[in-house]
Amino acid sequence: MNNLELISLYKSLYLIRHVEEMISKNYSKGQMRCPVHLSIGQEACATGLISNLKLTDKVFSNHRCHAHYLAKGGSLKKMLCEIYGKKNGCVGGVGGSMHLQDLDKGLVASIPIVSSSIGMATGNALYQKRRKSNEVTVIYLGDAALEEGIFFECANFAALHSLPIIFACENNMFSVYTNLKDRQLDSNFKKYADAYNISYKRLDGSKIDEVYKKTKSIINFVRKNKVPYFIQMDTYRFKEHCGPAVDDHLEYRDQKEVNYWKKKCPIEYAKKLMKRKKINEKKVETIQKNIEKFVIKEFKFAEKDKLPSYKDAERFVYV
Amino acid sequence: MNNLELISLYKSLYLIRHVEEMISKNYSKGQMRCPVHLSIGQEACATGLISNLKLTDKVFSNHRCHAHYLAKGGSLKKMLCEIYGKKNGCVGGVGGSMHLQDLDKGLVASIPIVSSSIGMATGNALYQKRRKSNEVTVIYLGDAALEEGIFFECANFAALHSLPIIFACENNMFSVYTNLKDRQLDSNFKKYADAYNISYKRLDGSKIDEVYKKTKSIINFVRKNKVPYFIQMDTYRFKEHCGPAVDDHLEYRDQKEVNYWKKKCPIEYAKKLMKRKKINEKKVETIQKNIEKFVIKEFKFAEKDKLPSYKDAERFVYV
Amino acid sequence: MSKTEILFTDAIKDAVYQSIKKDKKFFLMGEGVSDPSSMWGTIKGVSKKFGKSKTVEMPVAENGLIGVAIGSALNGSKVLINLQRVEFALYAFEQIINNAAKASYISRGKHNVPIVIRLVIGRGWGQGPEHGQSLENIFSAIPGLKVVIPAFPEDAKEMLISSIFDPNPVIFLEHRWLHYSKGKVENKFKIKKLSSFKKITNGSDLTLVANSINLLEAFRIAKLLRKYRIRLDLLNFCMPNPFDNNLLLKSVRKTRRIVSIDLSHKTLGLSSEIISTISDNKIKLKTFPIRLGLPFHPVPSSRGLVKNFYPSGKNILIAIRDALNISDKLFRKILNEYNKSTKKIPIDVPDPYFKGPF
Amino acid sequence: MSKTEILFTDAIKDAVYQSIKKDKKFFLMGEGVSDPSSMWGTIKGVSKKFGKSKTVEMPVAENGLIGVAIGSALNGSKVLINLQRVEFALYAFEQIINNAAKASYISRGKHNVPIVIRLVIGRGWGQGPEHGQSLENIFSAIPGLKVVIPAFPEDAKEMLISSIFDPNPVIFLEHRWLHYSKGKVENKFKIKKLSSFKKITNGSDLTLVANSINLLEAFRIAKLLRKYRIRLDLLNFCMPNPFDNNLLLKSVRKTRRIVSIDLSHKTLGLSSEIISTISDNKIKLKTFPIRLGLPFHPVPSSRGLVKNFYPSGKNILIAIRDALNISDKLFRKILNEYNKSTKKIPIDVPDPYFKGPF
Ligand SMILES: Cc1ncc(C[n+]2csc(CCOP(=O)(O)OP(=O)(O)O)c2C)c(N)n1
Ligand SMILES: Cc1ncc(C[n+]2csc(CCOP(=O)(O)OP(=O)(O)O)c2C)c(N)n1
Ligand SMILES: [Mg+2]
Ligand SMILES: [Mg+2]
Repeated sequence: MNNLELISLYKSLYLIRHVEEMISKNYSKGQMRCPVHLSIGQEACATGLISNLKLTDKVFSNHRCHAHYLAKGGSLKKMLCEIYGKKNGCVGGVGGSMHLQDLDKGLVASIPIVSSSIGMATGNALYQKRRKSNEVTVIYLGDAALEEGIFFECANFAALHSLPIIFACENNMFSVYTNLKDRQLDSNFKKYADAYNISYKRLDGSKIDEVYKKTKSIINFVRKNKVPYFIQMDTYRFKEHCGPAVDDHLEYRDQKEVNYWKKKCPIEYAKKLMKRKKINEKKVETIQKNIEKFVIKEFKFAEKDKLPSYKDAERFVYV
Repeated sequence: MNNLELISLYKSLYLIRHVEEMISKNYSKGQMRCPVHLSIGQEACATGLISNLKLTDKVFSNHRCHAHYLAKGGSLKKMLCEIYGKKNGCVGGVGGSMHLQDLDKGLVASIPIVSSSIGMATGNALYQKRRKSNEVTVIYLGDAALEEGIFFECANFAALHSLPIIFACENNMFSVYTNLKDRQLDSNFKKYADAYNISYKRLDGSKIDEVYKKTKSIINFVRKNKVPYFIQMDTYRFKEHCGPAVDDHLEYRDQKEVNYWKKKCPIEYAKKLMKRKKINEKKVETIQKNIEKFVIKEFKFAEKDKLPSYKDAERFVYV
Repeated sequence: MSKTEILFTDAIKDAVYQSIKKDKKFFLMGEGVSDPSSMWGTIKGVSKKFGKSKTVEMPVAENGLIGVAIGSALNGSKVLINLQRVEFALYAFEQIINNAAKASYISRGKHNVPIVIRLVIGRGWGQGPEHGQSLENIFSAIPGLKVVIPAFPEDAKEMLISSIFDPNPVIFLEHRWLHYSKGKVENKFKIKKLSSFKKITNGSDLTLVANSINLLEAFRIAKLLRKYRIRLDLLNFCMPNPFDNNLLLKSVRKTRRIVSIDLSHKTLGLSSEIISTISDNKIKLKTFPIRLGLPFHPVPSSRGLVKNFYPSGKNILIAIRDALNISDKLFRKILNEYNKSTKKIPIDVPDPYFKGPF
Repeated sequence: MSKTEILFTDAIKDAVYQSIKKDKKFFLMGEGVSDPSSMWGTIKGVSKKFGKSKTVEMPVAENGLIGVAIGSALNGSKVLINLQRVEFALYAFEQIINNAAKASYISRGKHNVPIVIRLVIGRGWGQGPEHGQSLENIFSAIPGLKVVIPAFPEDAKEMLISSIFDPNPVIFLEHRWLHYSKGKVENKFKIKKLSSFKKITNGSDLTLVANSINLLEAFRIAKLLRKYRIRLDLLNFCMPNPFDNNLLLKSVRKTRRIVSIDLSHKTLGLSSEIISTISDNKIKLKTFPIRLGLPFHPVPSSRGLVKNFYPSGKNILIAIRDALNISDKLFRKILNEYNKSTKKIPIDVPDPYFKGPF
């Protein structure tokens, strides 16, 4: 990974972090009137992997989709308009924050029903395989998604038909407030991949360099061999499950654990990497400033954008 | 396994075989007016395991439930009346052959939707565990049942809560006409059990001695330790998937394979065992004759039994 | 327009083969899609002839299966899914309702889901509580799904082709007993606009609404009544979702009398929507609308128990008598002729009349 | 009979705690059943106080979860299941429809399935197409399920207790916005017979049927209209399944006018069954029945898009005007007073009126 690459990764990471912080900050003004599941803490899982994808590769996501959408190059303007429920939202305001999609950029669909997008993603990979295309499909899933039966149905199918799909699992060890311990036997997901003879790799989802380098070769492997792959990225969500705040006062997770992961903050980590690589700090600051300016501009646009007309509500039920 | 045990097992095996043959023979008379999924060829999977259960242990089954029902001591009279759609059927004629149950004998429910009874069985095991009872639950499933997501959902739950449940999988390598090869990666199901750290044993489902002996210790183990267990029994269905006939002329399965398994016929195998143990052949014949007489009697009863009254059709929708 | 008399199953097969020819992106998916039973013969030979290029054999995992079909279809593949019984689709309600039905709406029309889910429904030979439902009212309550229910062999071909080439997800409900019926079917490939109602016989005395197997019975009755100068406007309610009520309202404005027959339970059945639509549109009827359908309990297996379960020809005639105030004398005559014309057959096998040809 | 004014959520909590006390075999099951959010506070402290003896934390696997609940319940355990949104239950339709609804029927009453599935439904704060449905019409179309829909805090307690102690599987639909409402609630534990309708106000001019959040609006309107000597027979349609129409028919025989409001889409909604039942029973109305409900499209997220989506107080008043032929002059007066009495609030937050106390 050269410095240019690192800087480019940092831009993506910082964009995601900053957008999410801004949502968090401004949410209480009551203009983003839909549930939001922030990705703060989990940015490297999105950026590290997705940065290795081609524009034509496809990504599917879940309720926590902001980071995936932005990492894949989705329009920030359209994302914010969507969250604000405005006309220029990426789906015109019908979906809200949990249904982000940007077809031009290959973020095909985000579905807020746990595991629900796995089927669609697998079907997309089937399509790629049947067409003998060179694309790959990435399906992002949380640790809880491994509890829904449809994951296994699709893993079986993907393995049986040898489909070019990457199951990218962000293990933040929680489903809402419920610890992984209360839902699965242990936190090593290799066992699920093994059940279908699917290749598996476990990564530290806080480390952008690790995720980036390792997923680069995985993606090449999948693209070349047309096989499924399971990537477990251990990570942590810094804010509450849904909403703009922090909820650690509810004591559903160990404060030591929280601190441990906060120390591993993916943004700070990336900064350290840049320092080590002697990337000029000024330059980094400029990058951040530019991103901040851009983000403010898009927020302003979204705030001022019109609400969609109620007449559009009845359109597109059928094609 | 002493001779008495072997004879008792043979009685169960022969009863199942003979009943199924009689259904097959008489089906074309058009009086058993419901789909039938015969267990011919798979008898040892039922008898071998279930003979080790206590009356209070519970069995759940699927569409191919005749053998499980009979092995658990279910009333033949009520079973035949049910298949004939008569008043004295085990569920009064509402269910037909795929919904056999005999609560007094611990055959709790048979459900013809693939994998659908797994949830109920797991819940039953949860109940047993919570009550600190000494019972165990057995859920019979076909190889195809391992493709439905609910199997994994329940395996996870059973493992997580350490429930006394035995997943008794009869692998006859087919789902209707579709070969296991076209549905799963391979025929070793250990991988699924491993995914949940569930103990696993693979048995030759044609060999009554093997199934009986091995499942005896497994059942003891489960009863004592309150843990799930996965037993794979390889077996073969001799008749068509659904209906009274043989459908090998359709060439969906290899004739060599058919012949291989027919040679391993569980009834013939049990006979050989008895011979080896010097059990008097006359005695065996007498056993068979008695069973045949009994079966004929019950068939006659079922044929003559009344149809249920249509007025009963609307009862019991609600308790 | 040349037609040939063929079986319902062959009409489906025609539709499948012609669709394969017409569109490279069309393929079949399902449990047993390549097996020798081939869904009552309706997809016979497809797998042998075209192999994996046109058929994808599936594990027994309905929710995953439909999800995979949706994912393929998003890219413009047209996918025909076969499930042997409507109940198996219950595993897949999540994908059908969350994704298939809503993808177009959520994406503002950018996603199309051109899948057809063939589901076998209905009565016969002791199928029982979990193999004999039809659930068309449930599918029809979901915006974004189309629900298509063929009756005649001609419908089967025409409507299946139209469903396959429709960009929306279509639930295609085939009654088990229809597979044995025969009728004249257009030879050529033709895409027709799907609509909720199709006029079967023309008359101004009473509007009779039915679909699937019930339509065949209704048709026999309409023909019988014509002899007695009772003329029914018989409507095939072949696409309950989306529900366009034009033809229905036109008919009822003319006849001002209606009998509507449900395949499913009467409660919250399609007839309830028909009756409500009529009153929404402030159409004054001369007599109260009558609906027929299944009582509110699961489908029992034994033929003893289904005796009064399905609406019979006699039930339909009685409903018509009540709606039209037919005199007892005339009614006895009609019923007599009806009884003579029908063969006494067991309740759990199809009436030979249903075999056609139509 | 002593009552205390409490929150809807506390009424639920009361029901849960009192049921735990009453029946050793009762316990709770669900995703997050022991988490600090505790379903809007409705099961707060249960896990802490009683631990695993009364709560079973579940993986995120709804079909398995409901299956496990059914299996436990077959043995006489009473199980209360919590799902945060009705849509999550779509994964579990297979277990709900195949097993929960049919176990009693198939076993000829030997199996009972005393489970209650609490599902949060309805509008609010941009929930969107997959987090804002209610689906009560779909559950009500399944024989063997009971469907219970509380409106007032008093209902919440009384009906939840009655559901828990009902031997049948109950779908318990809680509108999100009701959680903030307050009302007088009976302190004691009491099991009452669940019935389809509950009379809320007595009147002979028009029958108004509503449930859940719509009932609160209907109640406000009924009270307002009384000032103008328009007296509504207001019915809480609190158990659509099984459907016993006694009280409804009695009311309509008296008023001969009806307006019925659906939580869900109008198409195949509960009102369609109401209207059909009335005509099944040959009740002649003085004016056409009117139904209100959601148009036939998914629930959009943006407040801009839901502007005309939910039936408003004004819509209800207009329907009543039409049914009663209220003069324009009087209607303007009424509407004026209604508008004055209601605060101008954004469409995606609950009207303060809904907070009660009732
Ligand atoms: C089928 C279904 N069940 C439950 C929920 C409620 N829910 C929303 S997000 C969530 C947690 C999912 O956890 P995970 O998959 O690990 O993702 P994370 O939120 O941790 O990123 C749950 C249970 C849902 N959306 N869908
Ligand atoms: C959910 C569901 N899908 C499909 C079917 C149709 N079906 C009935 S039996 C069967 C085969 C099941 O195979 P397996 O579980 O191996 O049992 P076997 O018949 O071989 O004993 C299938 C697919 C069904 N009953 N339920
Ligand atoms: Mg998580
Ligand atoms: Mg099998």
